[in-house]
Amino acid sequence: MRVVVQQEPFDFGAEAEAFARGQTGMGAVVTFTGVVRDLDTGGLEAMEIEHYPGMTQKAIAGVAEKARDRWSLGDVLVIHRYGRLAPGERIMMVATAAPHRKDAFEAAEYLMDYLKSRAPFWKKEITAEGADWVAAKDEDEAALDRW
Amino acid sequence: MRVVVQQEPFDFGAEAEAFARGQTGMGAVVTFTGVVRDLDTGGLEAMEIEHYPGMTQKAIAGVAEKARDRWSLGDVLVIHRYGRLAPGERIMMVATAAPHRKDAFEAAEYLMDYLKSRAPFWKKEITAEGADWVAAKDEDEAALDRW
Amino acid sequence: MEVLYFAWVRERIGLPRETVETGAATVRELVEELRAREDRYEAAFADLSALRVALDQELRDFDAPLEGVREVAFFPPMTGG
Amino acid sequence: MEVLYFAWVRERIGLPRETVETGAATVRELVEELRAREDRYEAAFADLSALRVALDQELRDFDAPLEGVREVAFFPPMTGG
Repeated sequence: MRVVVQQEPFDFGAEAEAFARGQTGMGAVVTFTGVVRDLDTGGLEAMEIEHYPGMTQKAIAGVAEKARDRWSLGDVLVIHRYGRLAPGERIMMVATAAPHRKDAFEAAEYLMDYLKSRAPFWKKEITAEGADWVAAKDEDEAALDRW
Repeated sequence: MRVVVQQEPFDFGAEAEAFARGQTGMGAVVTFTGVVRDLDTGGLEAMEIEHYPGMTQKAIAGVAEKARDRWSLGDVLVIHRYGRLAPGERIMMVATAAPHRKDAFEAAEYLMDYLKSRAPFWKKEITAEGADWVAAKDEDEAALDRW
Repeated sequence: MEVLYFAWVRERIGLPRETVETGAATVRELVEELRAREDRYEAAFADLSALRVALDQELRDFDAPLEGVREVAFFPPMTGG
Repeated sequence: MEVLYFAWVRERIGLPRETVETGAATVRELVEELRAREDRYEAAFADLSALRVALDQELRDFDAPLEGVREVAFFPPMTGG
């Protein structure tokens, strides 16, 4: 299991390739990448991501451990950035490997659902009009109910 | 939408990177990669994949079109190899992009479920003892019921 | 009409494709004609529930009509992905 | 006890962390002490349903006891991923 929390960009293609290459006996590799998306109304200048340094790594590793208890998994990778990101930049990625595709998909979705609502990150949207903290969505909290 | 059916290996990391980079307005990119896995009992020398050239591209494109009708998606990529593959080689990949993660995940799983049972590929496992066609699994057919 | 065989259907029949002259109205009638030919066809078509059929490269069922069809393909359930 | 604030909680209170001397037995009691201090704390803690709390870097609820706790963090619901 590898958990990386960093300000710098990461190389998605190289990370995905290295992750997949490192697996043995795994038939399925799933990756998810989150990208800074412009607002539906346009005008996003930047996304600022704040985090809680002492807790972040621990919280993510805890979620990844739970995923490994629950599914038959090979490796798990989580990379999450903080700081100021421009639209189009990649915020984070997860990768999961498993003997079978169902486990790899479910574990990746589980990781994403928990990272959304249980890892200590907060997003702020910067536009010409000012800055607004992103509100947590009810649907993200509801997404945890299925696990 | 890009559908590639080829004998040659593909570069998973480069394909994933190029796919993700090509998206605009998409917050989520999901990839799935299938890897030739050794038998549970060991001893797999190669996997031979036969396909139906006239139908393969058409069948995959049809499934991808259905995914695009059903979910709010950006681009869709499917690469599937045929011919003789060694354990550890990548058989295929799909990638989906969507504004939101749920759509990207569901579309990728839908594509995989349909490719498994509805695209004209057949796998044969080669061991020292001989060659055996892989039997379709009831669970793969059952996986289609949820869509 | 072109008839194609894949995977173990191809192996049992011993060839990947052939041109067949037939007046069969449906896939099922075509299968009966082929089965009557030789043991290797009988062996390939013994259990239709283990087979799938495509007409002009679209999956269909065994009761589908053959009128206007140029290419029929028989194969086991797919195992891609 | 170290008390940390993140996101708009940090902005409303105007500082990221401070050391607090308290005899509060639970998080809820600590919150009441902080609210009583100044308007900016009152503004930050006005609606507890909009807040989350971590004790020594683990998510807990507002009735959790503070005994033995070295670090308390207050923040809005997380929005990672």
